[in-house]
Amino acid sequence: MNTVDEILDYAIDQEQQAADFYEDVAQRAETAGMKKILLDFSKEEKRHKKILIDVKAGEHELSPEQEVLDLKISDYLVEVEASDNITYQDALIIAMKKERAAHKLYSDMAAKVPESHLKEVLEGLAKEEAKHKLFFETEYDERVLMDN
Amino acid sequence: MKLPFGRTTSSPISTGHSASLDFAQPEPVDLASGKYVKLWQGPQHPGITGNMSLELTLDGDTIIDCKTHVGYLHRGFEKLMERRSFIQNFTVVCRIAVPEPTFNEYLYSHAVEEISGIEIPERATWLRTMNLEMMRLASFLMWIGGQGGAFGQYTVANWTLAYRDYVLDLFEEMTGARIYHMYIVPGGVRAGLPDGFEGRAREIMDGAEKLLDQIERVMFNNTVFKARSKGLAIIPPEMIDPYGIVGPNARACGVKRDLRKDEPYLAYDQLDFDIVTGTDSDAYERAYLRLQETRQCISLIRQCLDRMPMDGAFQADMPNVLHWKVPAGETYVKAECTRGEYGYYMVTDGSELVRRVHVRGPSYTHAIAVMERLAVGNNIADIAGMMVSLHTYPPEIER
Amino acid sequence: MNDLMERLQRDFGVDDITVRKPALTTFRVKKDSAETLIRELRDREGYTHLNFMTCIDYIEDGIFTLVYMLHNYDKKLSLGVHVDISRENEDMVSIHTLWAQAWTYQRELREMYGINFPGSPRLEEDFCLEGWDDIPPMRREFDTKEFSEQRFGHREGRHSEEPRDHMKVELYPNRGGDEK
Amino acid sequence: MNLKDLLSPFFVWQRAFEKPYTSIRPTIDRPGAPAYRGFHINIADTCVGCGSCHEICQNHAIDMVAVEEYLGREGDSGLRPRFDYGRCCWCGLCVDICTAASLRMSNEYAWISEDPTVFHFTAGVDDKPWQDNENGYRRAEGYHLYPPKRIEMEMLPANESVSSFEEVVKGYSEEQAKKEADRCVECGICVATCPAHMDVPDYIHSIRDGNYEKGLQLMYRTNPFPATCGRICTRRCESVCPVGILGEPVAIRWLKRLIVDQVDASDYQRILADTITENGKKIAVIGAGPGGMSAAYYLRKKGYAVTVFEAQESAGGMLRYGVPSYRLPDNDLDKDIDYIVSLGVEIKYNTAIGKDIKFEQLLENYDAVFMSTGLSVPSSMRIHGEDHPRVLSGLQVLADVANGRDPGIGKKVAVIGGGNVAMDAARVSRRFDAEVTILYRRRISEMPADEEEIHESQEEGCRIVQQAIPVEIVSADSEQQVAIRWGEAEMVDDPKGGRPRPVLQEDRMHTDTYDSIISAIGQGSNLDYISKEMHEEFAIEWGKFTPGEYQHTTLEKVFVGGDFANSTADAISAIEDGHHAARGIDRYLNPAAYEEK
Amino acid sequence: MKNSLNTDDTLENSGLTEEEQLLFSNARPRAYEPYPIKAVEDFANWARANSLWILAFGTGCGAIELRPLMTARFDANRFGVAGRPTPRQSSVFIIGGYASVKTLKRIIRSYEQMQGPKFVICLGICPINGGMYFDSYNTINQFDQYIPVDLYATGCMPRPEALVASIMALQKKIKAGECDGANRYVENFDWYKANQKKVIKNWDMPDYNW
Repeated sequence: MNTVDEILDYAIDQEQQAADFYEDVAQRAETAGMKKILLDFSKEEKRHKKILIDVKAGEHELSPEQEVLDLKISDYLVEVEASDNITYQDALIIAMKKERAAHKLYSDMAAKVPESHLKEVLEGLAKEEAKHKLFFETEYDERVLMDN
Repeated sequence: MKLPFGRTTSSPISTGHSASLDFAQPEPVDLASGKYVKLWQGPQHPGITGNMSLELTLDGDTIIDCKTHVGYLHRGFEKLMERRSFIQNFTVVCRIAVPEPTFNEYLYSHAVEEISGIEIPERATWLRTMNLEMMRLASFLMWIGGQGGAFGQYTVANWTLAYRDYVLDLFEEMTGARIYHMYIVPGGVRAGLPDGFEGRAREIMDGAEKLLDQIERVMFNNTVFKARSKGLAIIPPEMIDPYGIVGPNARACGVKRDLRKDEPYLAYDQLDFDIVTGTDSDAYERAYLRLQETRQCISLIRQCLDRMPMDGAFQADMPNVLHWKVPAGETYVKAECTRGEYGYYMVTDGSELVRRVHVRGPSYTHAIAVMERLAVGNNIADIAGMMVSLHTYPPEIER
Repeated sequence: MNDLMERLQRDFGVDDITVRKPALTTFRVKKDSAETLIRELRDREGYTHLNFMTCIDYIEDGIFTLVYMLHNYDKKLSLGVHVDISRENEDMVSIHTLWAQAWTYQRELREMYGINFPGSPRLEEDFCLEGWDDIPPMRREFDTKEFSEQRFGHREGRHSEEPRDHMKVELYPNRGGDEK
Repeated sequence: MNLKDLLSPFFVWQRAFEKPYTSIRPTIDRPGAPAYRGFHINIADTCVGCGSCHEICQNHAIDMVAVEEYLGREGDSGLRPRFDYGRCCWCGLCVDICTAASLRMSNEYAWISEDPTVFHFTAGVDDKPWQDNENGYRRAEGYHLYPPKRIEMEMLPANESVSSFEEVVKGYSEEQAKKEADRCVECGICVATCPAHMDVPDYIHSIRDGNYEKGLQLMYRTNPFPATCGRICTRRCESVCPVGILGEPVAIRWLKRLIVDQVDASDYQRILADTITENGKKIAVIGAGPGGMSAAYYLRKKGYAVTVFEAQESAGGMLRYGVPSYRLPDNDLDKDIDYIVSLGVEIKYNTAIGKDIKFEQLLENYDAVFMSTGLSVPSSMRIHGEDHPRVLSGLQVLADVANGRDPGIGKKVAVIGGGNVAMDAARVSRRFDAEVTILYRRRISEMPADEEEIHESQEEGCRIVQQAIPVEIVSADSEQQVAIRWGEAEMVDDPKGGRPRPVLQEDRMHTDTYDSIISAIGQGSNLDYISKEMHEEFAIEWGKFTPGEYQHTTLEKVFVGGDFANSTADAISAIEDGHHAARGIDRYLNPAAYEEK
Repeated sequence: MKNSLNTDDTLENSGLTEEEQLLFSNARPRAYEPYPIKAVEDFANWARANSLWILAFGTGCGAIELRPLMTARFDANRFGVAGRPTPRQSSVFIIGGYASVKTLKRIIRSYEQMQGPKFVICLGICPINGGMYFDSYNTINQFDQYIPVDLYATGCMPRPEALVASIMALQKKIKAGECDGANRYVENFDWYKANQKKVIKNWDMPDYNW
């Protein structure tokens, strides 16, 4: 991956994979309510993908400088599996963890690449993922950690 | 012929009432004879204090019969109060007597407090006392102007009415309104004194004292005033009780009665003052007595300012006034207003509304029975001055 | 005070003696002996001052309670003399020969309550009202608000909502206590 | 006549040299005094439209009129005072009584017009020149037209309360209650806020009259759990009570309790006089908690034969198994439930749907089904080591205590969470003589638990550690103990709104050892009794039902309510859900009766 | 001698006895007609505005603030305002607040006796919508039902400053030639009379006094 477009293509592909993953779990989910949530997640990923496509087309800009709040909720939670009778809490944990992993991936890559323009794109992507993570973490904070 | 009260006249008279109070109907005056004139004075007449009218029968310019008619200001307060809650009434009562609303506020509040057993804080008693004395001062100032004006001395009226306005300024500062203060509320008063009030009040008291000295010189030492007021409308001591005469009108003939001393209320027992009395209750004596009482007011206000606690509660613990039920009871409370005994009779039945309030104003007798009696035999030119000298105020008659 | 009350009880059969406060005692006396008692209090007991006289309408009991408030300047005591009379066209003995202001009070009571005091001067003359064509206004059954609305009317353009009802209508029309 | 008297009047000339009285430009130079009672000013945003000004105005000069922009604000009637200056006498009583202190007066006093119909305005809404006037009358400090302070409630002292399960709150005496009831301004804003829309001002009025029977009747119109709610209600009503804006809100909950305490259970039948005319239709209710029993009561009153299915051995649901008896004694809960049962509601105990009876069977056998099974599954923290045997769930501890079992918590306990369950677990632990530490991710002020609960738990010696995020459970040296690793948190404002969010500070970590850790971070629903196929039929989101109007689900015969169907998850909301579902069921089964309306 | 205008357009004076009817005119009031030349009328209005003579009839509480108004502090004389004891000399009638039925009768008499052009200022709340005494059996609630009103100054009581302001407003209105109260009275005479007679039950005066 040596060009900006390549990196973006990779990222777009990653989002698509995530969306596919949620759709797959949704297919298997036992309850209708759960299905709906997972499909919502999938939609959210598709939205992310759309943003990246826009970036690639030059209609949208990544903003690597912006500060994104890190609630660090996902950092200390256990890994859970996407089983058929997955709970809401676990679905959120999976989502948070996924975004966290993506964020970490892009951050690591940005640290490694020497070219500044690529670094900038990767950092931008990392921030983007951090935003997604924040979205799910906020959701977790609101819905699961109600009394905590 | 010499009339029992008043001056000599040559005309035959038929008096409304004789001294024995048996009301034999007087001989009807033969108006058709053309010797006598029937004349209505008021309600639209500048010589009438407040709105009332005098139905005068004249022989030449001498009054041979006088009938009073009141009711032009009747608003049915006692009825209105029966359908308002206890807190609402305190805003209504002050309208009964425009020159002295505060006495109504105080007496109404006091009656309610007495029946419901509310003790007001000390600071409130002092604030009330001062408020009442300021009211007395304002009212007397207006009265002096009125008395002067009734005898043609408009200069005095211009002085006192304008100066009264300075006292009203004090009221405005203290209570938030010029005329209808609505300051004394059941349970205490509505606020303490504003900043710097004391200094301004003392300043105005000093000015008032000076003004009264000037008035004494230009009005009470004035030949014309003396000539017109001395010997006018004499109230002999034996009339006092049968006619229920109170206040300065009674004190001017030497009857030493003043509720502030006789049955002290509020902080009056802690104030230093003497009952002012006169010797011969004619218009001049009464006016002079009121002048002295005005001076006394100033002294009392100063004493209040000296001794009043400046902080602490000014309102007792009150129940929620929105549904305040006063226990069943009955009381009669009274206070010495500028005209004498002002009283509130209150009967409650334990509900949220008062059962009956009766307002007793001194003008009830001064302006009707006394007036009708004293007018007879006097010159029509003196009738205005005489009315003012009795200090009548119609709204407290008809309410 | 007690002596006087005992005597009044004995001679006039007064009852319902209540000490309202140290300076005020009220009691009830029969209509027939009222005038004599008041005269006696004035002439022999020093109750020379008539503070006022008035009336309370106890519509629920069908009576008017007349109140004569007498004051003794020397003892600084007041006596509230209550006299019950029927609300229906009953006469009351006039005391206009005792105090000069009494007839004015009686004239007022005549106008405001419709009580008759035979012999009292100028009783039928208008006092406060003029051309009054309704029941005497101070009677409890007279509704002054309704009268005012009918005769004098009010300016239009007023409308008020009760907070509670308004909120029910606007916010939860189908909920709340709808049973019964 | 003497010469002196003749000359004396000439003294007036002296005055010619004095300052004249005349004010040169009276309309400009003389504003009203600083505290003048001039034209009204209302801070419409602060005003809550309680209507006390309207109530106290003896001239009927104040109308309460609807102002669109304020409708639906929390604790706001949406009305604002409109003044008629053809009536107002500027007494200022409206200012004095104003519960929100939004109303005051300016020192402006001149309004002249040739048209008598213009003297109306809605203060603070209509534009008037004096709206920004800084002067004018305000209520003086220390002057009140209603008592601002609440009558103090007698409580068991903390050192006594921790040693027993005796009820902590003693309840008002009749005299105290009358005084407290007197503070109510009868605005009725609480009625709208109360989820059940109880007739609060009316039953408070009945206390003032000493007519408790009427009070009870009024309460049962909207709430068949008055004894319970009189003790443990979350009392949203008090949070909007206008009296509480400047002082303390009326103690609505304690007043409700007084009415119930004054009436003996044996008199309920006579007082409430609920006559039932059977209508031959059968309703199944799942769950005998407040929602289910409320539905059962109102359905029974309408003549339905109601059968309640309860998995536990007693009725009451979370009220019995989640609320400790020092807050809600069993016999008070039973007072409410027994009356409902006495009307002929049948409760099948120890009957779990899905296990003992199939859900589909109910659908077949009954005309309608009301489900209210609440939130019974404790949320898991999902941190490492959570499956340690010394980690307990708050709900389980409370249920054990309610059932008379020893919860086995040890002597040093950490409670995780800041909700009512956490507080209850903590206070129960104190009663088992444990030393209690509460770890909460946010600040005390943000705890969802009842303020009084928090306060009382502190009184009773629970230590609250705020901004503490649990990170990991680790084994301790002894098997009887467990350690928790937690980190301090900083509160960070969420730019998108919502409450501030705690962020873990990794450089400030701590590890503490306890005998047990009680986790009480929230609960979820258990919908296992509904088959997977049936799930498709319902609209369920995040484990909660989103019922339609009248608590109707997408399934024709099924109505839902209670914690798993609302966002507030408290008893009073469940009670209203049950009541509302009863209305809905009646409309569904008996549509003819509603057609005309 | 019955000094009537024996046309259909006369007043009945039915409140008067036969004998009294002879003493009073039964003519209807006539409207004021402005001078045909506008400049003259403007000049007349200017003169009227600067010589407002108030009828000294304190009909209610408002009278209390008329005294400060007329004396040294507020000195209304500088506005050309003076108090007159008789309606015949007055051009301004200040209604001082509430009007009891008994006073209303006198107000009507006094007002009708005033020479035109005449102006009415209502003080306070009571003439607007009943005010403090909205439920009283003896006070009227809307003054403009009985007498045409040119200006209202709200307040209870309006301060002397508000009175000065209303006098200034009246002057402005007069100068603009907009004070047509007296003419409205003439034009709607029967309506006003009917309203007056609705509340004044012992109508024993002529239908129009002048």
